[in-house]
Amino acid sequence: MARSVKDVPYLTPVPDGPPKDEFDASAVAERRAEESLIVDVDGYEGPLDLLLTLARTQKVDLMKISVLHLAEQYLKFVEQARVLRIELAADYLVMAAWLAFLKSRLLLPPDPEAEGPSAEDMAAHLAFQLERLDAMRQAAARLMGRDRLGISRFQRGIPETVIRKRRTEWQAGLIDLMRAYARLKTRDEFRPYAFDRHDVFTMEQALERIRKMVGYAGEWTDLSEFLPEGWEGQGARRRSATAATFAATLELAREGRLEIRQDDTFSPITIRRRPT
Amino acid sequence: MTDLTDSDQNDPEIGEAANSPDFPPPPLEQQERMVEAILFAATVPVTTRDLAARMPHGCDPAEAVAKLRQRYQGRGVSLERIGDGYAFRTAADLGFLMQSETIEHRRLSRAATETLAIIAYHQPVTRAEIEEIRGVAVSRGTLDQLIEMEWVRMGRRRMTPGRPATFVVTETFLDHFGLESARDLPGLSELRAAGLLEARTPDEPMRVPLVERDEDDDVDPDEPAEDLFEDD
Amino acid sequence: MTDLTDSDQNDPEIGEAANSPDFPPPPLEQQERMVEAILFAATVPVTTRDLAARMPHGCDPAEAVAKLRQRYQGRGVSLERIGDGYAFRTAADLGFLMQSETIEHRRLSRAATETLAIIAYHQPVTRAEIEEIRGVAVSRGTLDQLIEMEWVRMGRRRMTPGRPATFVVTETFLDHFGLESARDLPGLSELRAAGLLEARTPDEPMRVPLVERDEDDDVDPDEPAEDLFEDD
Repeated sequence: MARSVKDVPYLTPVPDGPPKDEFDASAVAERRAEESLIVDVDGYEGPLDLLLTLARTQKVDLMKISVLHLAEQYLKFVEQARVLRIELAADYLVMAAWLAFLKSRLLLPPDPEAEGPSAEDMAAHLAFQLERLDAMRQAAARLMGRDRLGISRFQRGIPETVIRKRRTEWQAGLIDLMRAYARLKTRDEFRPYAFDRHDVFTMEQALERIRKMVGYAGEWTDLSEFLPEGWEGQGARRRSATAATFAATLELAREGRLEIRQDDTFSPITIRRRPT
Repeated sequence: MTDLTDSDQNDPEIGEAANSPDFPPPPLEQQERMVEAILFAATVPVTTRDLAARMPHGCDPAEAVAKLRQRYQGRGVSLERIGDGYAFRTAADLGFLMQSETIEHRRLSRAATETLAIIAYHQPVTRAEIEEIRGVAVSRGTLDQLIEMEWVRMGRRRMTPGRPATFVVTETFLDHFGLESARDLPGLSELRAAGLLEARTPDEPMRVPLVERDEDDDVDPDEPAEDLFEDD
Repeated sequence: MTDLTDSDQNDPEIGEAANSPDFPPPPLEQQERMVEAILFAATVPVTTRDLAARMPHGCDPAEAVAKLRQRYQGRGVSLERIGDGYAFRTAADLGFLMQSETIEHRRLSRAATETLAIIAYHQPVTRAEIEEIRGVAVSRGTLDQLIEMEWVRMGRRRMTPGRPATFVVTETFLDHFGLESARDLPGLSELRAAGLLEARTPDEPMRVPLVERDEDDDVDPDEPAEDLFEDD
């Protein structure tokens, strides 16, 4: 099976790795050419893939594979590559070293003192790995051979649009409304100082005014005469001014600066400067 | 490892011989299945001609279509003739299933809540009045949103210069808030009793009203909204 | 439905009262039609939960699905179970009729198909385990591609040192390969019986050497998963 460079990512030259040596541009180009040669020539997907391919040449069940023989096959392959001056990727060489080690362990009588897994265990594990990889390859092939969607099974060609109605339910309770209004109203309650100046005549204002005017009130004078200009009409402004002025006169009476008189219930209130 | 071979291949009996004129056409029942599959997967209505071209030699798509149509009679989907072609369509009476509703819960923005509160408490109220009470300009979007939610609608125009539009709350609004009428909105004294009026933080900046309040005085004689709150 | 006159109006009996809990659910036969319509209209599998959400209150989609599945047995389209959902798909044996619908599939590389198979059969599986099985480092591009195709997604992190991310196959994968669940993967039980799916991490000297690429070393356990696929 011919495979392109792209299909064999592991053998593709690694452009992002740090260069092993400093090459000048031409040397790099040369090296790249060699590398692409490697990829085109072998196209194995890593050492395990190569081992699996070699194992197939033994034409036995993978479970009965001779790992020793396999190691020899692999080492021969690597040797050939060296003869052909093909630069193998590092992991092929690492594998070669490992297999050489395994081979020597397999050939030597077992050392009872040696720690760790026996050579047989290692060989068995390699056989297991090859079998597992082979099984996964077959599984992949079988998976790809299934009745795949868009190849042998199809979905509805004219799906009907499901109208996604996004209904927004606004969450606002009466309490939110009240709180909002209270917030505004609370702000409002501090506002009278600003706007009630139009309609509220304060006692302080009245006091200041009466203090200035009382000197002129030698005779009994109707309280209404003391209302400030523009406040004598009807309605709220008059009521406010009247109340403030009356309160101011009470204060001045307490200070002993004027006298207040009312002849009858609801009759006009009159004031005058307290005679000295 | 057991044998992993061709369990998943297409049935060669139907597939392979399909377009050879040397083989008799598949039975009508099979043709019906074929039409069914083709129409299901097709992205446009398919004519009987197209069907014939795709089906094995000697098939009678028209007959298969007729049978299939019958089969789907009264089902959840029906085989319909569309122009020259045929296509499956959801049964008309089940159209309501073709929409899925997702309900999204969202909170009203502060601006919207305040505006709504003002309209509820002061209705009918003009935009200028809302702005005066809130102390900030009311964006068109806020009112639009409330109108779109059907909580607010336009009331009568105010009989003052410029004849400004007024806003009032709707039945839907009353429904949502469980009120019989806007008069059932709690008054200021109740808000205070509920501790809602103490909420102001002392360092909250005071806002200067945009407009003079006086203009409110002479407005709507039949519904002085402020009455609701003359509690002190 | 025989009478299609008022085709654009929803049947008030079914439609209007649809989602009110006060009405009894429609008869099973109607429910079957509804499921049929909904599944026909959709391209992706619909779960019984989604069905229930779209159908009138009190319906039993699972039962309706079961009936419907029976009804479509052997037809040109079949009702397939895919993961938690259901979808209509054309019968696999009729694929040969569908040339015009066949989607041009990007050919997967051998690395990608093998990686996919390993993830499907060994899931949840870490990247290191995939590499151990394949004997080569898994390039980022391969996993990226499988994830982009929505055949593979990240699973939970393994509770082992380094908390490596695991990979699992998706419902889209099941749909694509016509599997009800990952348990239905072909040959799964045989592979398991042969011990080929066991997580066997051998001791260091036994392990066949795998030259790691620098980029794969020491993934920060706290790093967000996406970082695994970032290009260096």
